[in-house]
Amino acid sequence: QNKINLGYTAVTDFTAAFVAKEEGYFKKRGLDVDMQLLTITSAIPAALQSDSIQVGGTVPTVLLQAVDSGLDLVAFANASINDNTGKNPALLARTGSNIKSAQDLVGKKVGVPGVGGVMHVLIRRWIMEKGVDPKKVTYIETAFPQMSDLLKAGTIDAVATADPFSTRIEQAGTGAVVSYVGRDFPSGFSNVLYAANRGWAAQNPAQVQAFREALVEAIAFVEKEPQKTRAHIGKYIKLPAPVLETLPIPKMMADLAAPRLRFWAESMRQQGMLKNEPNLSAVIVK
Amino acid sequence: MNAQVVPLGQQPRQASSPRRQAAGAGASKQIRFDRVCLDLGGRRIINDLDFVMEPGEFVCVVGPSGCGKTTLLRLLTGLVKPSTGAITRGGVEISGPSRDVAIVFQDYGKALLPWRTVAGNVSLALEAMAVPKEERAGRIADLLRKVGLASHAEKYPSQLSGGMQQRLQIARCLAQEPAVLLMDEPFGALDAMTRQGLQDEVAGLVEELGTTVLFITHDLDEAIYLGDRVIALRANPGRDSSSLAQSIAIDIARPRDQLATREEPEFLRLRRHLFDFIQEHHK
Amino acid sequence: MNAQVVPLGQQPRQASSPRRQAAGAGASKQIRFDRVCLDLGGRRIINDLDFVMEPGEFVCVVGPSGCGKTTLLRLLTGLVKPSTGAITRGGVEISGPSRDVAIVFQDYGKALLPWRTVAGNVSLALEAMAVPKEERAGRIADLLRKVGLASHAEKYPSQLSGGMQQRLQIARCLAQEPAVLLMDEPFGALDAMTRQGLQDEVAGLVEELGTTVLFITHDLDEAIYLGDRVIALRANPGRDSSSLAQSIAIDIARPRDQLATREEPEFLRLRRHLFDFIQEHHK
Amino acid sequence: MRTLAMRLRGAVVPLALLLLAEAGMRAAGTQSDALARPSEVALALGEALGDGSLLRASAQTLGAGGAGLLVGGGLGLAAGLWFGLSPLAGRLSALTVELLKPVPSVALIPIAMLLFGFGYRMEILVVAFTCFFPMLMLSQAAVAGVEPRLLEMGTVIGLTRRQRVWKIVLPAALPRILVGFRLAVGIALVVAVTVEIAANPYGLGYGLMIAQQSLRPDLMFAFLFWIGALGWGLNALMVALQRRCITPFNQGAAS
Amino acid sequence: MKDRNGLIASAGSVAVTLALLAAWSAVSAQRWISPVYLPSPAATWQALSEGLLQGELLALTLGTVERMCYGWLLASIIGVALGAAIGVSPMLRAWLQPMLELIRPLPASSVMPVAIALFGLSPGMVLSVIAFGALWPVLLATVHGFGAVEPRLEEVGRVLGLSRLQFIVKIGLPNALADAFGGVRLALTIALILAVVGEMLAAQQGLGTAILAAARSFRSADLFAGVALLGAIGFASNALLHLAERRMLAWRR
Ligand SMILES: Nc1ncnc2c1ncn2[C@@H]1O[C@H](COP(=O)(O)OP(=O)(O)OP(=O)(O)O)[C@@H](O)[C@H]1O
Ligand SMILES: Nc1ncnc2c1ncn2[C@@H]1O[C@H](COP(=O)(O)OP(=O)(O)OP(=O)(O)O)[C@@H](O)[C@H]1O
Ligand SMILES: [Mg+2]
Ligand SMILES: [Mg+2]
Repeated sequence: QNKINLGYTAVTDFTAAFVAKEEGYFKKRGLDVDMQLLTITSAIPAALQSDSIQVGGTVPTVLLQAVDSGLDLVAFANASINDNTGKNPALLARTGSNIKSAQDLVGKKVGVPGVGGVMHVLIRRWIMEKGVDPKKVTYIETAFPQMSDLLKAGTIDAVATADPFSTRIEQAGTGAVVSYVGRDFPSGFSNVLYAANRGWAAQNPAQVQAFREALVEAIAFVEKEPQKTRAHIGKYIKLPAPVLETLPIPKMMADLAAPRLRFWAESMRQQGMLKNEPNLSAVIVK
Repeated sequence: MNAQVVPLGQQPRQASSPRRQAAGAGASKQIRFDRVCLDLGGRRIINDLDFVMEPGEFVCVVGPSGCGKTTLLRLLTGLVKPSTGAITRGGVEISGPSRDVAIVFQDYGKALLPWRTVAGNVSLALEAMAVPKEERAGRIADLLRKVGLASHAEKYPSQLSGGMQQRLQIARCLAQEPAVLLMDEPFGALDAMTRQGLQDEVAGLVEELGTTVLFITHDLDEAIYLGDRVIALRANPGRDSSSLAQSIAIDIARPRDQLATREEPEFLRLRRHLFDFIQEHHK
Repeated sequence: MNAQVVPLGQQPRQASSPRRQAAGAGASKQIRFDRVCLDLGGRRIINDLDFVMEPGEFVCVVGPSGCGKTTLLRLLTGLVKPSTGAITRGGVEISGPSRDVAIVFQDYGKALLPWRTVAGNVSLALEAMAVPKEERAGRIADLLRKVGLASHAEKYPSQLSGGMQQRLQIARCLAQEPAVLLMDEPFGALDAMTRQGLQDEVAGLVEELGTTVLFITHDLDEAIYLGDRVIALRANPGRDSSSLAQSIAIDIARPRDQLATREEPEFLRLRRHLFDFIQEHHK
Repeated sequence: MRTLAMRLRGAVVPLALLLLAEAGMRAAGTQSDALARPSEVALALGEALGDGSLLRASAQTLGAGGAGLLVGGGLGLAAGLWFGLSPLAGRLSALTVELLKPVPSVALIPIAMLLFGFGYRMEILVVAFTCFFPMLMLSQAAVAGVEPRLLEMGTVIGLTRRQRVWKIVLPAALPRILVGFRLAVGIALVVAVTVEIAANPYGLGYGLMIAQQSLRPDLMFAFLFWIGALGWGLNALMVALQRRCITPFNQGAAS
Repeated sequence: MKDRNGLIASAGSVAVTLALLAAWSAVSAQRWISPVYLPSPAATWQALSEGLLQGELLALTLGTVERMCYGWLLASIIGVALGAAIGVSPMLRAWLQPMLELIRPLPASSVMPVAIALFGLSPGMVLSVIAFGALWPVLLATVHGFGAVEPRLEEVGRVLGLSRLQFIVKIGLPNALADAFGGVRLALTIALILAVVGEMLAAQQGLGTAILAAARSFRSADLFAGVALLGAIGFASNALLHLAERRMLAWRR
């Protein structure tokens, strides 16, 4: 039985995989999965390409850009989707900055966790849909834990972030929510997904299928057993216990089809991030 | 006109040479070695050295290679401290280098600043004495003329021959206008003619300025020609015998002359005396 | 018994000194300077030098400081190439250093390996000649005894006096058993007695081995005492006059003696002659 | 006695700064996800040392960094000696070296990632590339700076090229080569950690990033401090090595 | 004669570089390595010229150069001054060196988060981190240069009665200059690297961000173009420094 190295980053979007591992859903289907915590999302395509990991959790923007540049990667399962009732992602402005709307962002500096990442693309689309030219805003790459300090220091005027960081910023009083950006978009498009090398996916259709099934079973478990789920998360994401308690779990959905990626393909084309029109159905293996 | 062969440890009571009366105010300090011993690397290099240099006196030091001549001179600069005993100047113990004691090092190649030109190396001494900038150029040109380097002022030391480097070092020392001048085989790298010229130049200068001089040489003729007194050091003194093997007063009138003086019977007599003495002590 | 004052450019046709007949097989090569000129830093240092050294000949070079003596010697090693003209040995142009040409450098402090002991520095030459390890110790001890450094074998150069460093360099050169020995003011840092001892030691050795020697000195007595011929160089030759100012054959019998030879009338005559000549040319 | 006092003096300035930081942060009541008080850092350091995670991470970083250093430093030394000894080779390679030298190792990480994925090979490659050039430059300069008179002497007494290298050039250049090596050791550690921060999922840099992402600034600073201490220890080791190789007598050969 | 040799050597050096370029071209033409990882020289050149002429690559490059220069200047000045102070004063050495030795091995990349927390994401912070990282080679080399003053020269200084300051300025510094120049050269390389790292980590517009963006989107031609530009910057700045060195160390020839 082949081993599967699964590369993920420290976010709860991967909760289903944590549960499937902990509850033995992978093992039950003959999958020997090793969980590998990585610090940067953007390293995942390279790691897949070089076969350091066989399955990688990544965001659609990174995947689409990698494919656009000629890397032969595919996505085969979804991790989380946008939920327009949730609180993530959120746009917070520095206390005292008087930023109330997209218009107020003109000429200001906005911290985003990764330039070219999902939040960056999303916030630009949001600004654009509010009728403002997103180019009139400066985006600065800022690691999550530093956002609060940088807001306080006045280095940046606003941040696009997610829980637990948005709550902590509010509690510390350094910033206040301008908008829960995700609520201005329809539910259902993919936020995080599972990707693999096309070669690996083609050679191991059974494992791909088994992986998806294990995720489905795990998502059902998450809905039934929130307490146990949190305990499992704590094993894979090292956060202080009080933070872990309040961590929101995003909406998960294992099923992946082209429409779930269309939102991103559109946004990225608009923002000039892709050279070619992506062939979404080719990026997804069933 | 008699060589005073002074027994060890005793010094001439009175200044007897004409030069000593000519001593200027800056040099009015007696230098006294008081039972000085020095060990280096566990070996006794200098033992029980006891002698006095009168102000304005020109003392030459001779002795076999490795007998401690350079070491003796370093003791006088304060760069090396005696293991026992004391060296005083004007009654004050020498605690470290002082600007009015100049030294011409034996290894001339290492004592020059390689990144400064000939003129710049002389200038260093003037800068140390805070001579105003506008005065320096003239004095440097003057000094370089004296040692025959006037046309090489803009060269770097690495472009000079050995003898030229040594003359440059002498020029720098003269720039210091020292009260005491210590010279470690300064003319060893010079040709005969340049050497004789510089001998007379140095002798004239120190006579005029009343400088006290300690001059190391391995050339007995040179020692007698230049000195008021010649001191012979003993190699490997051990702990029983003093390093000072002999002290010979040279009673030959000044100014001396390269041709006439060297033919004087007294010169020849002293030469023979010193020669015999050293030959006897060698090996 | 007459000083052959040879006109410039012409050389003695025949080997006239007894030493030259004693030349061994290793030295059977004539050295010829053929209209050699050298420019350094845009200045003509050596001009139109033209002379021959017979195998086994002992040639001494004198001349004012900076006249190009060291440069002449470097030309012979092949370390410096002439700007025009050629230097041949046994008819073959000298293209670079060769093991049977040994050189004693003037700046002895720089030519020793500071990280090797006295014995180690001599050993270097033996290693170069691939002398088996077990033979080396004996030969090193032998050589050190010859130059009077036997009791300092384990010291580092920085612990030696100037004269001792120079003797160490000589020992290393002798270890090479060279056919041609080039010495650049080798005894400049030695005291009179050691110097005389080494003069005789070197003279005896090269006589025995038939070594060809080029010996630079600024001591006219030494040049005459040691040489079969003395060559005087001219400073600043320019482009009109040859660097070679004079070549004087020394017809004094060997072996020579420090006391007797120096008192011979021929010695004194040659000395005066050379002295006058140089004084005339100086300045 | 005196040396002990001297050593203690060296600790005064950093200790004072730490105390100042502690007091200042307590007074200001700093609450941050990115900063921590020195006392908290000390506790986290003790904890990480106790559970062995710090030592494991150190072994990984040192292993990869050391291997990179050996490969890159060794090749750099060889090339430096070659270029220093043969002016022709030195001049022919000059342009290429000058062009490649300023390429920052961080820019190589993505390329190395694509080729090797994460893991030791990638880290070793990047560390080796970075150590190569300083080692090359410094050993080339060390060889070129050997007192020319010594080389002349070596030629004249008939040492073969090989002998000249072994008996003159290397001993004379050794002090400066050691300085270069010491520098390279420092660089190797820095680059190894940087690679781990940017990509590789193990070692001290990874630990540092994880600590930061887990909202444990105290642990992050503990890692930072440990990296500094490790570098300091390595440097002390190098200094000791230098002392052993360079006696008071051959020191002069360095300059 | 000498000039001609120099010319030949320079030509040879260019030839070697061209040969390597040709090898690169051959490798990418044969597709031994996928163009996703290794673009051809031609593709790189195209990305480079397009970026410089039409894109914003030129402005980014200038930003990086400026950052590098200021950081390097800062590092050199502080390094030489501090190195001189430590090299001359055993007292200062005892007080400061242990701490400096502890700070020195800290990777600038891991110091950056702290610097961001302390100083914010300002250009000044990036500059100080560049200066911090580039400082060490200058400092070390200067201290070493001061320590390696020929003992005889030290004695000359003492005998001439040079004051402490005079000794530093007239003997210590010139003597250390040769060593310090080596350090300063290295500092330049490090300053460039740190300018890039700083841009990557602290979001200052420059080549670093361009390279990072190219790497993230796997545009290998753009990535190589950026790396080539960095090489060119390093080469040009080094050549200038070399010229300065030859003028200031004229006595060595
Ligand atoms: N640093 C040192 N350590 C140990 N011994 C030393 C040191 N320096 C000098 N000596 C020894 O001291 C003795 C005297 O040395 P010094 O240089 O004074 O001799 P010198 O009389 O000047 O000889 P020369 O005429 O050859 O220059 C020598 O035997 C030498 O080996
Ligand atoms: N590298 C160089 N560049 C320029 N000029 C030089 C160089 N080396 C030597 N010279 C010049 O060549 C001349 C001869 O130098 P050389 O060392 O041969 O003299 P020398 O006769 O050995 O003198 P000395 O007896 O003082 O040692 C000098 O005028 C010197 O300035
Ligand atoms: Mg001496
Ligand atoms: Mg000479």
